[in-house]
Amino acid sequence: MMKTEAGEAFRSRVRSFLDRELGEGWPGIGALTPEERAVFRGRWREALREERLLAPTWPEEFGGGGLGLAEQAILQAELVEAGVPVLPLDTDQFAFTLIGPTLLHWGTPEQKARFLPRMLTAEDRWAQGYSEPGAGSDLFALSTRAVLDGDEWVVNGQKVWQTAAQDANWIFALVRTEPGESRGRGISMLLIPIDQPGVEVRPIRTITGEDEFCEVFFTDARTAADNIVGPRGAGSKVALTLLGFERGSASGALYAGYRIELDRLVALVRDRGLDQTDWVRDRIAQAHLRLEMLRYLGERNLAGALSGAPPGPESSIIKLYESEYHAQITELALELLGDDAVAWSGEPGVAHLGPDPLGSPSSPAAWIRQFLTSRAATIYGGSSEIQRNTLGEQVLGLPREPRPVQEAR
Amino acid sequence: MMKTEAGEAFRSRVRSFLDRELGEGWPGIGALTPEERAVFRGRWREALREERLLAPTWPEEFGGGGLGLAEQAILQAELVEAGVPVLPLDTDQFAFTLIGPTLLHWGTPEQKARFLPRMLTAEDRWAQGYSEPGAGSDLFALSTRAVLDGDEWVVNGQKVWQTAAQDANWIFALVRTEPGESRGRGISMLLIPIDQPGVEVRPIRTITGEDEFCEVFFTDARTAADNIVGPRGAGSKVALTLLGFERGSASGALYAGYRIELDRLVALVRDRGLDQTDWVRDRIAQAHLRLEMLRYLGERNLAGALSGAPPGPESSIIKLYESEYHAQITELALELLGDDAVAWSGEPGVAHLGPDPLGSPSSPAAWIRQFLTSRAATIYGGSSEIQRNTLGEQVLGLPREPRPVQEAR
Amino acid sequence: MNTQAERDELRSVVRSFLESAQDLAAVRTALEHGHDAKTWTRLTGELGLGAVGLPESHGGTGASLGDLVAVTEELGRLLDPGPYLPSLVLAARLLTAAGGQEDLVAELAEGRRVATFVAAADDGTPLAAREQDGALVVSGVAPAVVHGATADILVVVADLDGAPTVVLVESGAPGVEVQPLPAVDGTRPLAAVRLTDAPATVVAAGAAARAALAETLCSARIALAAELVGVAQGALDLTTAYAKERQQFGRAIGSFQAIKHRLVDVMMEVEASRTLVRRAAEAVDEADPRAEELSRLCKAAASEAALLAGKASVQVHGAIGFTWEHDAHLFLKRAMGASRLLGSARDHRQHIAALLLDGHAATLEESR
Amino acid sequence: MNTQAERDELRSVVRSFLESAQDLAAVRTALEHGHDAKTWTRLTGELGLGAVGLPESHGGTGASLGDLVAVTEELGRLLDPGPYLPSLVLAARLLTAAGGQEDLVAELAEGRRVATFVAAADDGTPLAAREQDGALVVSGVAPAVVHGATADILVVVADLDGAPTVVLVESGAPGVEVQPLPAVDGTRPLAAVRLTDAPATVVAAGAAARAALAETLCSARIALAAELVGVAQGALDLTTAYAKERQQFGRAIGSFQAIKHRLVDVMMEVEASRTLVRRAAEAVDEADPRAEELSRLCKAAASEAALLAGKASVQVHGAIGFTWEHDAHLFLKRAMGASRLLGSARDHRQHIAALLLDGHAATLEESR
Repeated sequence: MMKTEAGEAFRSRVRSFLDRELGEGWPGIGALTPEERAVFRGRWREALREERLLAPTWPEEFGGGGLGLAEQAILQAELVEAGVPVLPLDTDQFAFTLIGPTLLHWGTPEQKARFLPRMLTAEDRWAQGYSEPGAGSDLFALSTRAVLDGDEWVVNGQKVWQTAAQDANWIFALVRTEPGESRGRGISMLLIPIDQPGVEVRPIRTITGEDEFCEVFFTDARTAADNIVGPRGAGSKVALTLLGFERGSASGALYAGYRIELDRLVALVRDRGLDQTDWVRDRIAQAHLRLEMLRYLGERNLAGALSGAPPGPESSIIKLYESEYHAQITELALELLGDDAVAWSGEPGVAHLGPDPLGSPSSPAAWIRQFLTSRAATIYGGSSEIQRNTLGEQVLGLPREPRPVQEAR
Repeated sequence: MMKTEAGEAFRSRVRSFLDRELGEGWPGIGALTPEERAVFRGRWREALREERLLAPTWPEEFGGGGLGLAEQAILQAELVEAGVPVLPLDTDQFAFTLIGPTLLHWGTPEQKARFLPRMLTAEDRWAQGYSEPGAGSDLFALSTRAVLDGDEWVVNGQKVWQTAAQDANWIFALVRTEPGESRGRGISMLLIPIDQPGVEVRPIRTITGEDEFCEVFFTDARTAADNIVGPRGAGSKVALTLLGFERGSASGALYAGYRIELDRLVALVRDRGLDQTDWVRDRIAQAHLRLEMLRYLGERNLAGALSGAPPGPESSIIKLYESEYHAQITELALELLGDDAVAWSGEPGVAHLGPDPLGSPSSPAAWIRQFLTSRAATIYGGSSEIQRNTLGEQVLGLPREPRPVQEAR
Repeated sequence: MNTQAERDELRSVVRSFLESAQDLAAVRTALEHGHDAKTWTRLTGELGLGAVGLPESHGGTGASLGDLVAVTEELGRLLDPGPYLPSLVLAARLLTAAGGQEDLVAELAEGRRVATFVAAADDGTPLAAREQDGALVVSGVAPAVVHGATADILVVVADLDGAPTVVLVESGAPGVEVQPLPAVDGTRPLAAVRLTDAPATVVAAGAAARAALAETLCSARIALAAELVGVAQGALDLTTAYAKERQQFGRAIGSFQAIKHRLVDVMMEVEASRTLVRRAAEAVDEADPRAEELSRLCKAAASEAALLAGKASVQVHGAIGFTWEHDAHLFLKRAMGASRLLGSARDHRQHIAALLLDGHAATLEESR
Repeated sequence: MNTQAERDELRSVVRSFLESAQDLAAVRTALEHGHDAKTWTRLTGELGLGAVGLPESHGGTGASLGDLVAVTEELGRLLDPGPYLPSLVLAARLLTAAGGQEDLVAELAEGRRVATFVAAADDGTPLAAREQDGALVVSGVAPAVVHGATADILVVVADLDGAPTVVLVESGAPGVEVQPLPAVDGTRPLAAVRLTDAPATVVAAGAAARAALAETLCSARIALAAELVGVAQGALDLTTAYAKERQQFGRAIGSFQAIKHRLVDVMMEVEASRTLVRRAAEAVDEADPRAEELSRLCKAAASEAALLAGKASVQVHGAIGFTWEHDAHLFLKRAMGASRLLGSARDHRQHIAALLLDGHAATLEESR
């Protein structure tokens, strides 16, 4: 990665900030107890916000940092390397990587002024409402509907696979508003307050035994008519716009996170006296190789974005590489643990998705959890099968599958 | 495998025959020079025929042995283990595993009396005419056609991927005889003499640099009207009948052949001082495991056939296992050879398809050839992809792919 | 020994019983509260399935491992949470092989008492035994004992003056400490067992103990491999049914090659492993010298097949397969646990490599 | 050093030239008769591509490895059968790194003479040198020398009294025996070279020779990895085009997921390897201490990508891909040869494991 003077100056600023806030000997958030972690998250979010690093690329008028993509990439990588969260609350990822950028692009001036600052203060905490039971990887096969009743939308239906909806008080949802239109064309994006009688949030327990997902039920739920993002019926376009935002800026953070994890795995190898075992050496070298591939694919993606080059296949490739890398590395971890991989012993892990942060334990419990959650990475946000279809069709130009006969008629 | 008294008595008979014919210290056909091999094949075929073991399950009236499936299985395994060919000439596989059994099932008494004995004497040497350029795994997408002109069929078209057609004087071919019908329904199986002006055989050089395949061109080629096998238009049914014949009887021979190969690979491991190298040990153990799986799947298949149980998924599974096993084992061989795998050095290998027989060299040239020919095993006789479709649909009951829109209309 | 038809009948007895008495909802109850004692006594005593594979001298139906694997495969397919493996496959068979103990084995077979197998590692690494005041006492730690917290009796492998010894320890005896573990596979509870001068009774010692242990572990690997085949088959059945029903992009997802071929790959491993398990059981029943080798081969194959099937099940089900409420993870976790028990695939491949490459080739030569 | 845009321009110069002057039919001619000398002199001298990556002092266009990999990737994509690797990537760079020899390097760059690299193994294991009658002679066997039978000059790694030494031997000198080998990859001829007291001229010795050799092998791994990326891309292009055209069961075979996903897997490895190659070249150009590590990583990655692509190409093409007349096998065989040259993927993973696990972690720490 080409280093620039401005970039390095910004990096110094971030490091000074980190030194100031974290002090000497900060072990990484993974080393805290769950209670300490909750306290730290609040304090740390406040520090980021005051430094205007919570939404670094947003305009300053909304509380953002007014920075560019390059700075954001540096910031995120530095934070992950230092063992502090980029987005401290679970709801923050939906606010700052999804609905916030969407509003910046599609929102009315009123929507921006109203919603963006409240994301920064966490007065509004956001959940995502895309998936529905039965829709799966087919994003636009949805049936939650909204009808305009005077100056309010009335929403009925069900959303599922929400993470963090327990803590949220707003949800942005794709709903069917133009019943005559089929599939992608009749959908709008609405912003809906959760704290109302028509919205019920129920937790879903996951494979790890934790309540990490939610279902959200809408029963005559209401939201103001102007809480629509973009034009009526343009919801699928609005939702897809998101995919282009912040291209590549997270790649440094992604790499840093997985590097911290691989370091932890190498330490486990040494602790167990397996560092001279041939198959372990080969697998570790292979993991290192795959991780470096992921790293430079990310850098290339970011460099392309910074230079204004049209998007290449990197983003989809990175997603596939990442999910498969993580499934493999956590499988290796269980193999290294051997007979200890049969019980959730030791300190529990920390991250909901993705690798555990700096300071996290290298216990059977933590690795088993990573193994199980890594199973989800090949499902979330478009299964690996769908990603491969997309790459095959869009990058290689291979023909699409023929449509089923029913549809063709 | 349950051993029976009758079976063991037959095995003793085969072994005595082998002792008598081969004498002490027979090293396996793989150890002969190409010239010695050609001479041996002729002599050996004569010995098998005289012992009525060339077509062991055919009725004695046609020169067969009148034996059952169980004896055939024992015979084939014993021959392969002893390092002698089951079917000495390249054309014999088409005669004895394809057209011969087909004629026994579908042929008229006149056809049986005329053709079967001449297969035994090798007066008639057979080639197979199924595939066409452009048809690939889609067996019935063929366009070679035949029209009845008086008491003769007149054949025009092209067949390809013939092995051994250079040495053949007859070909059995699937041709389109009922032009009104589509795909599978308009096809008949004809028997066509090759030694006529309307038939031209051209060699095709393969990936190994050898002329192993042929193309056969029919230009107003002629054959007698009664050289049709089964009813007109029933060719696809006739061809598919073949797949059920001799279920499982070759599995012991299959195992013996691959065991001989794996023994040769283990010897290579020792020769190269790699027998204490961890990854080599793991791969050899894995190869042994896969081979034993193949072995017992084969025994189960044969046992099912002998007990009259309906066919299970074993045959298709065995074909997939076998082709993937062979691709893997030959890749391992090249890895073991290391830098020696870059040149065709040493004695050349022996087998066209499948593992080299007993006594064959363990040279780079032989293993490279095996590596390359093993690439074909996942293509021949229905690609691995097609096999997986078939298994998914017929065994698991998964739905077929939707037909393309064009066809549905 | 039964014919394959009789075994298929045995298999369907187990299947019908479990399908009616203990569906996956009941298995989930066991995750929280342990296995249902009543189901266990019905399975063993009433249906007589506890007696399968044990000699008639010990109240069994005949010492056929082929029969036993028909039972354990079905137990795996329906994720039975009871103590069949520790009590009947390990403890009862070890006692039987060691000689005597007919009454205790009969009690285990009838489900009146439950035993488990205790060693420092599940390859039979011994704990330490010594004489104290004329009686035998045992000390040491077994880090992960199957059903350790609920067993009445511990069948312990111990070392007495350098000789392997099989001893009995009552779970309520002084010096027995049992600490339940948070097992990944909740359908098979684990506990750490620490013995501190726990009073013990000798069952067998020396060469007899060594032979009994080897024979038992060989059979147990095969029975557990059969269970893993069942687990893999159960996961495959669940996933195949889903792939037929579940529609996406206007078609059943099982019509997509990516799904179809993946399930075929699972099916192939299941079929091949099942075949190998049955051959291995036959080898034991025929006293074939290859039994030991085949037990390792089939345990390696079935372990990998079950993991493959469990992972495919979660993946093909998509997000629903990632929820606790869906059953896919129960199969994956059972595979994760059982694939490690009695040696992983890699462990067994190492043994096989030694047979093939370190000059112990006699049994392999025999195989041809 | 050029910008990426200039490199893309360089790349398209190579591509257009080869597409017009040396299509795959011409490559096939080279399989029988060796590479075409005229094409070689045009490529090097006329187009000046022999000077790429060499310093201006030696008649080059500037010592940028980033430029060189743009060229070798294209040479790989079109299966160039010329001696670019031995003469310009190995010999010329080793001479340059060793110091002096400006005239000879310029001759090599212009394609007027052809050199190759000779060592007992392609990791630089030396032959034996000694003084004889006041002159230096070299003896030993190099088992597989790239373009060994056609090179004019041998750049030999030798050991002189325990010190590594780079020497020159004329291929026509006494004591030089060359035996062509039947290479699997016919697009890159190999020969066994036996030297028996062949007269030699010293280029560099001791620490300077050792450093020059390490630097050259590092760069050569990267340039060869770029070639392998090109080979993989060429195989992928061929196969993708076929999958779009070829109809089976009423649809283009590329619409089937089994084919589509397989080609995507190949594409992913090609893209990732290419990215790694470019980063490695950058590291050399920036004197990054990670250059050595990255050279091994990208050689490992590109070797596997090319083999994957070659095997997929033969398989997806079906029976036609199994014929000599079809080009699929040319790519597979080039991948088979080049993936072994200068160390296989496994060899390099072993080096990487040593860096990661044997306490030489300094460069990896630096990487973060």
